[in-house]
Amino acid sequence: MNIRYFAWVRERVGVEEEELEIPGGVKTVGDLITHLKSLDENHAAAFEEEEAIRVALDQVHVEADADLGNAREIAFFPPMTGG
Amino acid sequence: MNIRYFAWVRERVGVEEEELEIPGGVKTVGDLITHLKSLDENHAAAFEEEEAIRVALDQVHVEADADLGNAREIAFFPPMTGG
Amino acid sequence: MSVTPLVRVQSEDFDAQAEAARLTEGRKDVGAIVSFTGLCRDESGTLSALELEHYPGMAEAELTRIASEAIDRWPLTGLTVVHRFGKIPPGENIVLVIAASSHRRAAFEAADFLMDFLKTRAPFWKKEHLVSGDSSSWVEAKSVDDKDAERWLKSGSTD
Amino acid sequence: MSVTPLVRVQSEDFDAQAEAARLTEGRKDVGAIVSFTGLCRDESGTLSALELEHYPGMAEAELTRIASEAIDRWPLTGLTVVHRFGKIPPGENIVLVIAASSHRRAAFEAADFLMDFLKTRAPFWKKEHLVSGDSSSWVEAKSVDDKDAERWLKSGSTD
Repeated sequence: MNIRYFAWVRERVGVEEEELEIPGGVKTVGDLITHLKSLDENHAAAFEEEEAIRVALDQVHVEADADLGNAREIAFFPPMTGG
Repeated sequence: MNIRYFAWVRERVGVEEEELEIPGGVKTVGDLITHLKSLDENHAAAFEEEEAIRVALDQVHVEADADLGNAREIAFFPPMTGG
Repeated sequence: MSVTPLVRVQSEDFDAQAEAARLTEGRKDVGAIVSFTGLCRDESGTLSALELEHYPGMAEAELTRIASEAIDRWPLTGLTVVHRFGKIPPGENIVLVIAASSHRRAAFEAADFLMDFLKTRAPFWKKEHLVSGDSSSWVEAKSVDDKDAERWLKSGSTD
Repeated sequence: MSVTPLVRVQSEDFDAQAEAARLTEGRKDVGAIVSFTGLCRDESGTLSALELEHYPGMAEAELTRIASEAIDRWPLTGLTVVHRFGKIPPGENIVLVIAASSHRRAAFEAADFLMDFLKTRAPFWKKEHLVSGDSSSWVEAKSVDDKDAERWLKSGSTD
């Protein structure tokens, strides 16, 4: 799965995007966040304030309990500040 | 006193403005309307739907019970439809 | 540093872009500009023109009173109102309101307020001239316009 | 005759006048145009530029979703949204929303709605770069923006 990061989430993880194999037990967005936090210190730092993280699955906003399904792309980012 | 008319009030009275001596007993806008209606058929027709008439005294909106005071100009017109 | 509204009543068309530029040029405190343009419209194809009659002197004075009230109620950096008079064919501009502020809510509300009160209090009257040449008729005031203006009275008691 | 919104995400500046003209040219059914321009502002003189990061693809998709919802909710004749990305110095444009309708209330509400949801749902993030060269920082989301967006949910249950 293609994972993308934006704004300060991107800066903390240290990469704009990465391709990861999703382990079998990871079914929801929340499961994936837990998995990502376990990868290394950078990911752990990025997801430290978990309630501040917004998620888009195939470019559509979703909540943490959303099923990953067959999505090809997931993105993590802070609350938006455009406009 | 200078009396001005606009839109269909102007068309019914037949003049854009007129200079009139105000009789001693005429104190309020309402008194003046009663007086104007008595002048001729045109004025009577213009003020027939009295509740539809708006009034400005020296270019400020007022109600029918407003005192004429020392105003130099009064205007009568229908509800406004600008914008 | 009170803001002075720019109010103009004119027969010629206006340039919305130039009026908006006037509210931002040389300054960096404007974060939001809301511009309203009202046009002469004719969905049925029967209208040849709207003729706008106005009360010279009072039109400018009343628009300035409404604009000044908007400036009292919202933290604006600038406010412009231009209203045309005379014959205006379908598709042409009638009125322009531009409100500028640091914040978008103030700009939106001030422009909205200004249009609501302009409709019910500014001394302008529209007459419809038809393509057919049939007798022209005065546009009737709409009660919905009064209701729009009343919205602001409910929330205005703290001023 | 459904209206298709025009949505653009670009680094270059936009021409608000040209975008408004596009919504009226050759038609006579437009009575009201409400235009919102959001600018980069700097009251303290400490900002060198805002840097706008965006999520390419999703930015356009999400703005189109918000615009389509506005078109469903209000009787619009046209709707345009342009959002810039990249470094934008104080005084320059960031975002443009133009709503056109036969009636002014629809145009005002649609533009207002669009800005509220754009602020909270369109994937853009602002970073402040300072004149002093000190470390730049991400702009924090404001809870007032969430509240602005929530206003529309209360009255949206009939859709």
